[in-house]
Amino acid sequence: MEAGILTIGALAPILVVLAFILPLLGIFIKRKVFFHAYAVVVTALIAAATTYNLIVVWREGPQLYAFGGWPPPLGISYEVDALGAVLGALTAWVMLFIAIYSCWYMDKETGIPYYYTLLLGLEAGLIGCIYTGDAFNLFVMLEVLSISAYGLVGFHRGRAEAVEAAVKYGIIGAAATTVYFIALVFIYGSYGTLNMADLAIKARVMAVATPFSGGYYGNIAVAAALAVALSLWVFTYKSALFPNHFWLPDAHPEAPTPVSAALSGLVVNIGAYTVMRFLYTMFGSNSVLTVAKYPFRDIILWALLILGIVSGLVGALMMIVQEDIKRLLAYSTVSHVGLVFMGLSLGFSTVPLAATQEALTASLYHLINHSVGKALLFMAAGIFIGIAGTRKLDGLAGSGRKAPLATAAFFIGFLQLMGLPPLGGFFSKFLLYSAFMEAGMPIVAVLVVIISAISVLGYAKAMYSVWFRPPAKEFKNPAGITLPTAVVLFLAVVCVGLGIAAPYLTSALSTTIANSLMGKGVLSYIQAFLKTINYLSPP
Amino acid sequence: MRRAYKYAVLTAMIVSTLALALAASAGGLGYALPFPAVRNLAYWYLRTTYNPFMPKFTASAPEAVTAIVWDYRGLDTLFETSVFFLAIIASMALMRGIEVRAPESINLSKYGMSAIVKTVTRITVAIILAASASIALHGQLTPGGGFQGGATAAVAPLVIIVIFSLYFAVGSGIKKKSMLTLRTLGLLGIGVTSFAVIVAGLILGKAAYVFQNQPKEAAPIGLPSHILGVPMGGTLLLFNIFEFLAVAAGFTIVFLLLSVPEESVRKVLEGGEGHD
Amino acid sequence: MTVSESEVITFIIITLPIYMAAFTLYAVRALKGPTIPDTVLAIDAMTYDLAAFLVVLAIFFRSPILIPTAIVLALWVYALDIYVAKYLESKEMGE
Amino acid sequence: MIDVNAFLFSVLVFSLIMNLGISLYGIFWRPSLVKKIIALTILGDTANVLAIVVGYRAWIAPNRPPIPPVLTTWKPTAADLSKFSSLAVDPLPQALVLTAVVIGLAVTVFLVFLTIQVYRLHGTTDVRKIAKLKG
Amino acid sequence: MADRLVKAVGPAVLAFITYIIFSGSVTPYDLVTATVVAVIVGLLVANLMIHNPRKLLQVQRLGWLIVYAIRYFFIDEVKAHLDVMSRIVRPSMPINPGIVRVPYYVESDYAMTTIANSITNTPGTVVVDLDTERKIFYVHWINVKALEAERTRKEISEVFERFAKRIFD
Amino acid sequence: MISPETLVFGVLAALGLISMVATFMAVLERDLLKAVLFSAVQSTAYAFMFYILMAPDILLVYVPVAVGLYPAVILFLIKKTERFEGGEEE
Repeated sequence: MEAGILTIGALAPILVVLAFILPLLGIFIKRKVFFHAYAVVVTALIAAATTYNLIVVWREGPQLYAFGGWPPPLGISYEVDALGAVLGALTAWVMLFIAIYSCWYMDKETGIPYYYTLLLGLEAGLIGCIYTGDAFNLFVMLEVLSISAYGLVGFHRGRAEAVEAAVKYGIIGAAATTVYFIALVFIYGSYGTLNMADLAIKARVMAVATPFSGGYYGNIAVAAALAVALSLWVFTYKSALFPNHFWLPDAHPEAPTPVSAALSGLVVNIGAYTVMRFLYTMFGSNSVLTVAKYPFRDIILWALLILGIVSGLVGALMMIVQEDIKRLLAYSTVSHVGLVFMGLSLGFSTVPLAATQEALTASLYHLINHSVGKALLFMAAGIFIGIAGTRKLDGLAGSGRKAPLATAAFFIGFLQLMGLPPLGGFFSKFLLYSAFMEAGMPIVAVLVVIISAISVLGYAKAMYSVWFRPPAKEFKNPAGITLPTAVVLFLAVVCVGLGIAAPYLTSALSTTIANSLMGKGVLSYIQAFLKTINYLSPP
Repeated sequence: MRRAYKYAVLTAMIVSTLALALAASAGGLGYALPFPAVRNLAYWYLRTTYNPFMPKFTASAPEAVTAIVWDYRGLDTLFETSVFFLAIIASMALMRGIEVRAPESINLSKYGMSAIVKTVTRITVAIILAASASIALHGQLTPGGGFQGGATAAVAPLVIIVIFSLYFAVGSGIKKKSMLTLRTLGLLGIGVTSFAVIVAGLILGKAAYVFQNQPKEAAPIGLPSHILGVPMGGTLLLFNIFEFLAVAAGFTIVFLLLSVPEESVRKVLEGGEGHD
Repeated sequence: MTVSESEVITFIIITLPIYMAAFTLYAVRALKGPTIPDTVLAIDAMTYDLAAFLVVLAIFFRSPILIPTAIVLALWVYALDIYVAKYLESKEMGE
Repeated sequence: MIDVNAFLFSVLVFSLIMNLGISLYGIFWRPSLVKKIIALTILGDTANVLAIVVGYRAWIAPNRPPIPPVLTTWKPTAADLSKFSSLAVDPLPQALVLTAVVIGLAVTVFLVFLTIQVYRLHGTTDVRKIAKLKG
Repeated sequence: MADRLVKAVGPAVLAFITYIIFSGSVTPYDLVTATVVAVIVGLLVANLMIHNPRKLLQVQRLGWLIVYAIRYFFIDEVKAHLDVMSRIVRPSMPINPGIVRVPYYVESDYAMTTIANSITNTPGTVVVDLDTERKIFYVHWINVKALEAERTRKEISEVFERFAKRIFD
Repeated sequence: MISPETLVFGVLAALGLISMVATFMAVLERDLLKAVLFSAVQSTAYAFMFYILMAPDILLVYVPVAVGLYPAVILFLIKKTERFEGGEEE
């Protein structure tokens, strides 16, 4: 074990530094092509680096990068386990396609350097949130992510709805992250550390003094419960779980279309990922939150399960009554986030570990399917909106006939989210269903099916409008849509691939979950931390 | 009636605060007083921030807070700066295309506040800038640092804009573009400094870390720890200088954008651009 | 002549309550108003008093490094006065 | 028996918690966006004070207060160092608060620009009126 | 540029002194950084602060400034304090407040500001407004003794003006 | 004789209560200009708390931000929008 893998540590810092330069270049360079190329090259490099990280982590187990050469609880560390590596690679690759798509979408807009700066900032925030091994650094990265997101949502400054959505999203979001800061104060006050691996040790082994951070202060069970409850409010806000979903249907559609894809496809993942980190890695099933006197963890998980179900139902039902295609897709995000949270809440102390693992696998698999599918749908919808000049489903009627290839991709995306057999969405939903059956909760399992069934109506409405309905007026033949069509077609192929490779993917993702969130995985997460401490401590 | 209601609520809150405090101090909650000793982690920070007896395990800055901010937890601070940067960029994106133009044949003395205030400000600006530079340059020795200094320095452009008017500020070189350039250079300085040691390590073929400052057992290279007989904390002094520039310029951009007259903004917005 | 420790402590014990009373009275005036200049003036008086007192307290806390904070506090309240005045007298803050 | 010091310290803590509550009320239920932003700044500040309170330490004697985490000598002996770590307050919360203050400021600045833009487009900063305008 | 360099001398000295006082120490590090900061700050604010750099080089102006400072704080200030105190303490409160016009005849802004600040800083008189075109201060006076412009000037600001002229004009 | 420790803690408690009243008034005040000034009172109380809690670094960053920049930015905002919460009635 040498200095650690540089691509893990340097990724996010280099990304923001590269974003820093853009506005300055914007003063001197007026050609838009330059900025498009810059963004695509940078995101491609990041995608390559995250893939490399994924390979290394897959082969060698969790990797830890200690910034400044300080042993972890003293300094900040990035700790990437299998789950983080998978999600990091997913984020970077989807972001690459979003950047490519932006080349087409943003070409007619002003303020391109600002746009790409914020987009790269968003990516830095996403990668940082996923890779970080420090709870306070997570707060900072959440803010990097959020401020870019607020800025991008309000980017169409002439649209009253966009600015209003951004301000609503921003004010409540800022309050939410402050609440997370308060949760961190509780955590530091009682555990005396902010490192996730260190917290994972201290939350499990009651009488322990870890290197550097020592023991406990005060009543740790109550403090942990308070901290987890407060921080879960924030994470569910970030991923728009009911009842914190109110901002999403306004904010996501009003953003520029590539950003809608990024927000719906990637930003909501962060909430789910951080909840997994908090409830499985740090305060897991054998932690202080589950001791007989304080069964807080089960209560929290039950609450998440119920909220997940409600969220799934509300999203699916609201989808049916939408008249605006981007709003429809936004509500679909609410519904799918509900499904993901249902999966990750199946970690009660009464449920067999195999079922928990299966549910978490389903959650992760569904997260991936949803990211790819939703990014594809938003981008394809952007093409149709470009043709029809409106977002209303009535106005879009028949617009898909002018772009048949994009329409094909669009259909594949819908079928993916709907959960039709050859595609990935089916397998993840089926896995979720069987996990609940295995856990002895058939009612919840049936609810998964019901949510999917309701959402079919909404999807069918959109598909019908775009292709089958006769056009209300004659559309011009679209020009220059080769690039976006290529992007959505490629993503459609990925969707199909996610379905075809389902058996392999299921086992691979199951291994991922086992290697990161289940007992063995948490142990290796902690071991990497202890090994680094030993390596870096003074003699 | 409403007023009475308001004061009743306020009184109730004060009384309940006192009652809760009474309950807590009587032992109703876990603890009511601060702990007698700092947490173990803090003990390590206090022991290692400036410690000549552990040359391979110190940040070499007597100021523990600055040492944590820029060395132990330097990554946080880099991203904190980027949050501020992104907020400014997002604001500039909202105000894109809006330039400050002084009215034709402008008589600067007609704008701004009275001549007495203006004259006093002429002197205070120099004092403010010198004091803020002192805060920033002594960041590794006494309380203060790049951000504190930069925020204090930002008073200077702010009072110039408020007292002398925006047009005077723009005329005397406080422009959006130059401030953006300064800000970017400051940030790039921070970026370069955080990678300085690792680049040196790659060249020398030695192990090093991002954000490394002083030599460590596992990574035996670092920046010098003293300058002219005074601790400079390796990278900390550089970080403070760059952060000072970046923050002062950033605030100036914010105030330049905020003080653009509303009429000229409306003219640009009604030009009919920015629609989906 | 050196000031002994107990003298410092006695001094603080006497001045602190008086000072706190002044601080509270200023706060009451600032919160009651009734006009904006009243409030601003009360905040001014409060903060300049505070700045002076911070220097005295630094002696009690045995930390001379605390003194620059007082200067910065005074500096910023000066700025606060200026822009409230500007707000009250002009149409645009930048003109 | 009630410890007076503990009582006074708890008054501080609970009034901060009350402040959190008041500012959350301001953020969620006051109609004006400007008021929401003011409440947001208060919320952030209060969280910061709480963090600093957590990092405070008890006095070692009734007339020996803690000192700031800044070492004043540049040629410390071992005794100086151990005296320093037995008197200084916790520096970590201070560093965290420094970060949080800047972040809060950045977000506030951007929200101010957004609110101005809302006023330009809607002619009001009252969320109830904006909701009515939207229909 | 050369002009700017000459102008920068004054502000630089001011910045240097401020920096050293604020730092509270004079190690070589402080002196070096203070010099660098002073040069930069001096160049930055040169045009803002100084209009006529040659005045700064005339040493007698500095001498007058010191004389004025001593006289102001030990004679005028004390006299004004005693006057106001005696008015407050006496039970009859012999005050006659009002706002009067006070003209001034100095050229530079610094001189004008010196006079205005001196008036405001002495108890009993406060400058509430000024008219730079007609060169008049509007002064709130605790005990109005006269209304005619020249007599108010004689009562309130003559001494200040004499010194301000020597120092700044 | 009261010990200095009790006195200093008493100051903290008083500051807590003052800041609470100021926050309350700031949040409920309809005149936004006054609300900003009340929040400045609260900031001053907090600044003093930071000082007593031995955080001069935070004081140095908090005072510019909360006493200086927040009121400035919000005054600019109020100048550009409206002064009274709920419309210009009073």
